[in-house]
Amino acid sequence: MEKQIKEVKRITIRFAGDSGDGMQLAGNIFGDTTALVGNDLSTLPDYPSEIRAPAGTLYGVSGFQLHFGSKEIYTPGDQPDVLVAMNPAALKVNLRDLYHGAIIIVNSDSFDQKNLQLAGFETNPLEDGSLANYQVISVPITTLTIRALEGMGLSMKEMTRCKNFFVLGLTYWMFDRPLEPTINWIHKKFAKNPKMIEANEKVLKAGYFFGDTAEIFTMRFTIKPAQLEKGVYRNVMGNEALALGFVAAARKANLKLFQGSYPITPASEILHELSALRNFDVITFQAEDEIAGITTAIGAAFGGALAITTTSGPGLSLKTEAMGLAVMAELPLVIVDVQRAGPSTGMPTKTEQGDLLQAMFGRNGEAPIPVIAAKSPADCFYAAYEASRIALKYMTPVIVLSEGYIAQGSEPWRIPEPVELQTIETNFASEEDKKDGKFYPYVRNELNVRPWAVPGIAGFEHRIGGLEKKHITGDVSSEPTNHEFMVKLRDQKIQNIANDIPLQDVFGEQEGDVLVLGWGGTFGAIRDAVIRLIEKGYKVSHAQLFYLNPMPKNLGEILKRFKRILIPELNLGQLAFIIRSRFLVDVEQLNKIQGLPFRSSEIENKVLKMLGAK
Amino acid sequence: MEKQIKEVKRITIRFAGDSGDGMQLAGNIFGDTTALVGNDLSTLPDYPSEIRAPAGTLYGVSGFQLHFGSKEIYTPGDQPDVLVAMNPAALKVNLRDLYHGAIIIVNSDSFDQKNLQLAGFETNPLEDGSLANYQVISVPITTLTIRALEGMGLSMKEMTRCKNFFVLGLTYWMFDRPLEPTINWIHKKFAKNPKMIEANEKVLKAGYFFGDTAEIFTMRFTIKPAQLEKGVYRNVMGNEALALGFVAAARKANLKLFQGSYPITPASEILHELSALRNFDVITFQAEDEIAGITTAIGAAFGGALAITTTSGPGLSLKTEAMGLAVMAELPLVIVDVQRAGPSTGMPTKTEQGDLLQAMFGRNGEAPIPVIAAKSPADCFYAAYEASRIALKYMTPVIVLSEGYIAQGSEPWRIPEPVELQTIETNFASEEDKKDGKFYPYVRNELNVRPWAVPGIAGFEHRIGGLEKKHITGDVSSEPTNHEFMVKLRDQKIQNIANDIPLQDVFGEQEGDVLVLGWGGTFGAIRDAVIRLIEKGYKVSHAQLFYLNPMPKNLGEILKRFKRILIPELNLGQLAFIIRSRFLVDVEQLNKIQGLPFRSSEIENKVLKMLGAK
Amino acid sequence: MSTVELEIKYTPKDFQSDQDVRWCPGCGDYSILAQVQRTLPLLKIKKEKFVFVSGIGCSSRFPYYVDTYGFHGIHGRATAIATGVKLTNPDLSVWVATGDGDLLSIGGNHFIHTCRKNVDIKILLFNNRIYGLTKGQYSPTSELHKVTKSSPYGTTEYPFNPVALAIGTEATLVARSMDRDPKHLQEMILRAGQHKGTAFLEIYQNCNIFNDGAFFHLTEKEYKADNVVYLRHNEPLVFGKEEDKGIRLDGMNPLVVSLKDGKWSKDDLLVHDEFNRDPAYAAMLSRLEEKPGFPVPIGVFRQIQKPTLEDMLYEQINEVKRKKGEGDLRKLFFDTTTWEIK
Amino acid sequence: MSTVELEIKYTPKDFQSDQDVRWCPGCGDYSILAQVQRTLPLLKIKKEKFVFVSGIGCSSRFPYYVDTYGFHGIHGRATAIATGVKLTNPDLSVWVATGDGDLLSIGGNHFIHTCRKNVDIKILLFNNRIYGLTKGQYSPTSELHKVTKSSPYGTTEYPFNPVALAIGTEATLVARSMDRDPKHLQEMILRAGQHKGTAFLEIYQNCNIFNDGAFFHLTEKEYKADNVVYLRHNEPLVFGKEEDKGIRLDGMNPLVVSLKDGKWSKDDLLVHDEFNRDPAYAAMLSRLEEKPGFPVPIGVFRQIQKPTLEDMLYEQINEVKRKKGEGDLRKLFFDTTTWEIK
Ligand SMILES: Cc1ncc(C[n+]2csc(CCOP(=O)(O)OP(=O)(O)O)c2C)c(N)n1
Ligand SMILES: Cc1ncc(C[n+]2csc(CCOP(=O)(O)OP(=O)(O)O)c2C)c(N)n1
Ligand code: SF4
Ligand code: SF4
Ligand SMILES: [Mg+2]
Ligand SMILES: [Mg+2]
Repeated sequence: MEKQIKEVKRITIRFAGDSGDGMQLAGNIFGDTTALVGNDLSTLPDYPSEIRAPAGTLYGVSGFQLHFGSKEIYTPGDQPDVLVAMNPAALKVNLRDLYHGAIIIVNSDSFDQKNLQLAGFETNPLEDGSLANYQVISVPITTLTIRALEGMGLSMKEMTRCKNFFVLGLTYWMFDRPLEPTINWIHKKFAKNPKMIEANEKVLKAGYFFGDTAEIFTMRFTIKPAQLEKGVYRNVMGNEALALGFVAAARKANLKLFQGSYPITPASEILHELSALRNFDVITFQAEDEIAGITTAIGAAFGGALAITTTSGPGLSLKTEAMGLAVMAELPLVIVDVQRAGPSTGMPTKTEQGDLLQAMFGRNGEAPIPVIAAKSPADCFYAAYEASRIALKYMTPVIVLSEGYIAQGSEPWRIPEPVELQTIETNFASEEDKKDGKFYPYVRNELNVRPWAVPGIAGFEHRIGGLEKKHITGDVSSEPTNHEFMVKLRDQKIQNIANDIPLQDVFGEQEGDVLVLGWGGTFGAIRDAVIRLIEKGYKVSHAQLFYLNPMPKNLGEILKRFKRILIPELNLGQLAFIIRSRFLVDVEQLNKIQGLPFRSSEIENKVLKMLGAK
Repeated sequence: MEKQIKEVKRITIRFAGDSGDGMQLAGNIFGDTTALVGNDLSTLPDYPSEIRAPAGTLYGVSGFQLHFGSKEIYTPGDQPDVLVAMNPAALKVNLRDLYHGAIIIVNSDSFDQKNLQLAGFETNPLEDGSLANYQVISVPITTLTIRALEGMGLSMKEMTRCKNFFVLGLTYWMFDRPLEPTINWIHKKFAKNPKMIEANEKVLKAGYFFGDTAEIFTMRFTIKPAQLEKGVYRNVMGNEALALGFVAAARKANLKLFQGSYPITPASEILHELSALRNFDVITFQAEDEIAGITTAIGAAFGGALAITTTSGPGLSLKTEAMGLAVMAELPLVIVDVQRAGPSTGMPTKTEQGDLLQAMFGRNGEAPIPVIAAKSPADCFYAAYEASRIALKYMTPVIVLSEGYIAQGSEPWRIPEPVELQTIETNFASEEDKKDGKFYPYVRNELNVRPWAVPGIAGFEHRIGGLEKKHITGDVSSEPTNHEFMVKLRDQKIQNIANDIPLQDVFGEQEGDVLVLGWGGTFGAIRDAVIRLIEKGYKVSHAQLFYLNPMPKNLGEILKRFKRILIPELNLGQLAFIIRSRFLVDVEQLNKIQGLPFRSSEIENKVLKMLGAK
Repeated sequence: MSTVELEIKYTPKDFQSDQDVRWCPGCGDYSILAQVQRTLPLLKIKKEKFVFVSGIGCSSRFPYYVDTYGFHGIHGRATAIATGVKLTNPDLSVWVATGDGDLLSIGGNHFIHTCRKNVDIKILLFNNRIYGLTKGQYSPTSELHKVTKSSPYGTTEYPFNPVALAIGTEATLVARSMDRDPKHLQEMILRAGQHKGTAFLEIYQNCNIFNDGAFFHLTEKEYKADNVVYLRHNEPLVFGKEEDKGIRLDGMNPLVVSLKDGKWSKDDLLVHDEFNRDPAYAAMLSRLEEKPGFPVPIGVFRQIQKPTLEDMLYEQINEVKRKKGEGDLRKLFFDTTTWEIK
Repeated sequence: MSTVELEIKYTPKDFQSDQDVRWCPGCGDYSILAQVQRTLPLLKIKKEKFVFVSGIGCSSRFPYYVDTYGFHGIHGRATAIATGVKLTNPDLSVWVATGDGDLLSIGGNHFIHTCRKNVDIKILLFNNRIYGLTKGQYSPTSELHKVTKSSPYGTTEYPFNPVALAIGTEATLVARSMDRDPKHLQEMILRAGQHKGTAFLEIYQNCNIFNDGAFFHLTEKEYKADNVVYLRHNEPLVFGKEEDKGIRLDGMNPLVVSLKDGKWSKDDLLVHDEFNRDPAYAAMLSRLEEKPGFPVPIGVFRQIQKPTLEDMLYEQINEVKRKKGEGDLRKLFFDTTTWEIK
């Protein structure tokens, strides 16, 4: 049977199996190889909150989805074109996401009585005809893996552990990817264990050759390299990009980087990444709780470091009081909230955008804080960097909102040359800040920013704190008019940052029937949908807010140019609430609160419905 | 010289002196006497955040203002008609609040070199003519007090401590109040110390007689009893009224009352009041911090008590995370926030309305909580009671917003008969909640409320927590559609409470040029202003929101009936922000952020300006 | 516990809930769960009178698996939630299941205050010296220099000694056991369950995913006898494969002595007194393991009786009722300076 | 402290800020402030190298009055803020001024973790056994049954023994002094200032407004000698008006003995060893006062040296730099799997 190669523009593949099946690793390696051949891509892992759920159970299924193509890729893909299911549970859990006609590769070895039962199948779906609507490719992956390794003297456990490389080989064949990068990786990874090098390489090739020879494979795909912006690229996960952004900002500002954080899903990786960078003068302090995380960071900011604290929703809640202190003390500080599904503990490993209003308003008293939201894994780098820039230039806490979805997802990042990065200004106290030889900590520059006087420098001794401050002197004051003055001044200082950020850009026509207005991680799904709608001839445009407080100065004007505004959000309508109030425009909402990102089709359909298309 | 008695409708008097001068006591006793003669009244203490500031300093001045009259009194008064200033600092601090022509009674004995200097006077204002615009009555109060006590064998310290009773006597004479109630009070208070009875009574009378005979007094006033609603009245402070409201609710619901609180100004008195009520089955737990305050309360709620936690802004911030838990666990809980000036530690003894948006939105994820705001000291009783009713009936946390201004202020309260109070429903689990003999903690009644199954009862064993719950069973679930369903259900449950609260009432015409829309403690100032505006013929009405979430169902409709909406707030416009978003109406704002309540004249002037009056 | 009923006969199965247990296969938590389920029937308390409260962590999933009342709270707050339950319901048997991160890191403050106040709750600390649920960061009980996800070059922090900390706060029962010594663990759980006052039981627990073998030198046959000394009331502190070593006090100074060379016999050894009221004694025991060559004590370090918070609270309530009478709302409203408007 | 400069000559006045001191007249805080201002010059550290951090409370106003760098934080978080300052600036002399509510109630967790990690900060606990700033509620050090604003019928809580708690966490310097013993207080402040590591100094402080006389049995002439025993290194524990009483150890058991009746002499008494590394020794001392008839120890309970958190942290930083070279941003960005699009 001849194997035809079909050229396609984009493919979504999902690897799924037991937590122990190594699907996360397979997905990551597939992603690296795919990036190397020049496709654009986007990835998303999805794993259970249990560390190691018992084998074969539904809740123990771990998945990794990749979307790659020869055009720009904005999301990890709505629905998989190809599902790899290593056991019945993986099939069961993922089947509902497949469209009819999708390809399913199953490890037939695992479809035994016990696993079928654990997955809740009454009959074997491989045999009972229930999968008739799909193209099922049933491969005895375990058997073939073991066969490939026979005679090497490996234990059964060691052998079966290699089966994710069989899957990799098979899918490399299917999507026409080279084996070399992975073989190199294996050699590096297992440098100390030649036996594992041999085994994994053997199995990888076995998978590839199986595709090439087995009768069952009739389909093979090729995806041309994408036309991306010129440059050197790497794959980054959102949390990794945040870490890189902060280190870059600290280096550019010539400061130590201090991170005071308490581990929490899905933000912990920022701590892991930064704790490895001691030679960058990075001080990571794993605090006893989130309050110590932020208050040690505030101490570090007082002490002259670029100070950050990173967390997720429940942790942000705990930092509330101390954020107010940072506002009053006017110290630079970046607070990262990698949002997860709430309220309360909620669904820790699931994504959501539920913390926007908290970021905006969740503090006692009038305590304005700039808010920035990253729109994709690679954008996290710029969110961290820009937040640091604003914090340092304006002596203010800044909140960065990320989301579980982009924190754990990855995409190619065009690596900037460090020298290209925007300079970062600090406002260290100098002799010019003194009046008659005396230093007052609340004098201000033309941007209303107070000077940063770091302990250790003679002549600048001063005291700050959380009580209301007297203008200029910084003395404690409960003078009525001073308080009003200071409340307004702090507010104005933040609002004025609008003069220092880019205007909002609009993708598509600058006016039209519908503006889809988003923020944060919904970027990809919206962009995909809007591209398709434009292609279909609709007058639909897209604006994605990176700056949520203050907002770009031209936003109100943009909103006026569209007949209707649609705000899709992974919450009950938090940005919509703000936009309505700020601009007194009626907006339409599309809300999804399922712990999952939007599918672009959901947005596309909503717009079509608005426009009366059937 | 003949002493005329002038009848007036209302008078504002402010007692001011050093912390040690006993002005708070004098003010309180004056208030009690004034209430007894049937005037309506409103009081407001104002003291420094220092416990005992050094004598004679500006920041050590302590004041107590009373507004009383023969008509309904809504505020402690804009500006004093009469100022009692016990020392130069008290004069200095309070002078700016006086209008020209106001009466100033000073203790001339204290205007010595040292005190003048401490107060920052370069020359003696009693002599330099700077007080020419006021009616100054200079009385050597200390000397006269000592003279009254001569021969009793008291120490100098004991004698001078009595001088606040001289002030009381003098002002009683001036405003035609009887001495008996105070004499009775003295007898009760000092029952164990007959010498002090004699001394204070002597001095009180000396003050009174001094007024009667001294040449300097030409003015005397009388204020007729007010026509208040029939009933038995007492004076209450806001915090006291909250405590009474909670005890009443617990008794009516037949529950233990559990308070988990950490002391904080200006909320501590709720803890003090309740800790004295052990015989009402009140368990007060002074927690190690605010987090323990709310989490012990959550445990108590799980355990079947009416559970409350009381705090002020910084403490509310710390409770944020646990509030989310109460939302997810759907347990009854009342959270009281007595707002003070923020952000951060801010100005602890000063009032503000800065926490509304935090109360509404300050939690991770979608975590809706009903919010109620008390409008006056006596209204605090109903706020506590109604919050408890809602919490218990709907199995939800409820936030009560009070303000330093009303917490420490007092007014007459028409005491309800306990039997008249609305009944309070609880939703204890019963056999009917079981399905096939099994109890599921997240089954719901027709109001979407889950049953309250208290530990100790056989057959209702169950587990709850902060992870997303499966509908009905309450099992942990991260099923996407279940999550969306539950988020919406929790939201809807709270929104539906709008069916169970009174419609919003409007004072004045039901339509017109301006609706002044307020919330919380601005009630009195707005009402006063609106009454005056109506008297002047303007089409101005007043609505004061007691229910902030959900809002009364007819609010949108009311807003439409007025040409313009003015929202006065002691913040930068937090209710205005919500109203704009909810109803898409443009509102005008009047914001004051000085740690002080509104003066009714400020509101009146703003409306006049809006209406183009000069 | 006023509700002890002698007629109740439960089996471990009565305390198994209908939820799938979701720990990693091989996790030490399974043993702790099993020992608790085996021990609860021995307490002769009605099962609806038990409440298990937890925070967040692998260990904090515990309440789901015990078929009684349960509350899976938020991270670090289990002891506070439990305190609220107990104060309003003094007749319940309230237990806390918690991890080394949950109790000692974020929950440290509530922990020390609970012990101080002697609230009658039983705290089971699942100490695996790692953050399990968040996938392997170090905890406040992780050894200095330990390499973990958040300490790739090793930690720079000294760990807590949880038993020493508990003694510093005067917890009234302080004990230690191990997941891999089921008998002893049952005994300790029983002691905790029977104690009136704050009972603190540290349980060494193996996290086979992120910190496998952390306690194998104490739990595994080859090493156990030489590294562990069992504390038993009125018995001398003897240890070693052949019961050949003991601990002697020289003044205040504990010494390890050999019982083999004839110089010292069991009669010379320190005899354990669980009920020694002086916390300094238990403090000394808690520090033994920090001395080179000393074994780790397992067992009850101290148990004393003193009124609990709820004892004193309800006594006060009753006292006030005796003096002032049962609270009367009408009186509370009206018994003050009032006036009437007619 | 790497910045000790021998040439500096400050006077107390150099450490007085321009702010009016706003404590109540007669408050014990004045003495503590004066002793600190008198002692700082002796440390020979440049004044700009001092940082005073506090939380909220009367005592926490302290930083305003000392003319150095200061941070008046939020309630309970002073030790955490101070840790952040110290870790980023290991050459600063970082002090915490805090109250019994601030440090031990809301701030308890940061306190025990700071001690555990041996962060080099000096904690001055102003223990007045009451909440001063919020006007008189009981604190975690208030005596059982104390009547206060929030305990009208008396508390039902046992207090913390702050010294015992600090020893339970292994703070490396633990000491106690009193506002009304200025000489001794200066000595203790100096010791704290010279110590490298977490120094915990409990200072009994009279709040003459809400808890007047709480320590008069220790501070006032008539009672002091019989109720206080000064701990001095290498000296026997003697006390009493006529130096007529002493403390003896019987095994582990401390006893008060009379030196008058000839049975015991100073040579029989416990000789204090500040530098005893075994925390069990200091734990024993910290519990003396709880025994009937025993005096309250004042002085240094223990002082040991071990690497501080910032020592180890910067050592690690330098180590990693040695191994991997000074961090290079470009390398960090590009040294991984990359591909180029042309
Ligand atoms: C407020 C908050 N902060 C952080 C977390 C993340 N978190 C969950 S469990 C945990 C620590 C778990 O360690 P431990 O208590 O030792 O339990 P184990 O999993 O080891 O049994 C952390 C940091 C959280 N859920 N909530
Ligand atoms: C988050 C928060 N909770 C509560 C308070 C109120 N508060 C301020 S100081 C204090 C306690 C003061 O006692 P202590 O620390 O002993 O200091 P002292 O005034 O006695 O010196 C409290 C409860 C606050 N400011 N912030
Ligand atoms: S991660 Fe560790 S502690 Fe958690 S369930 Fe798995 S083995 Fe147990
Ligand atoms: S209240 Fe007490 S502690 Fe506070 S300043 Fe006054 S005397 Fe000192
Ligand atoms: Mg653990
Ligand atoms: Mg105190």
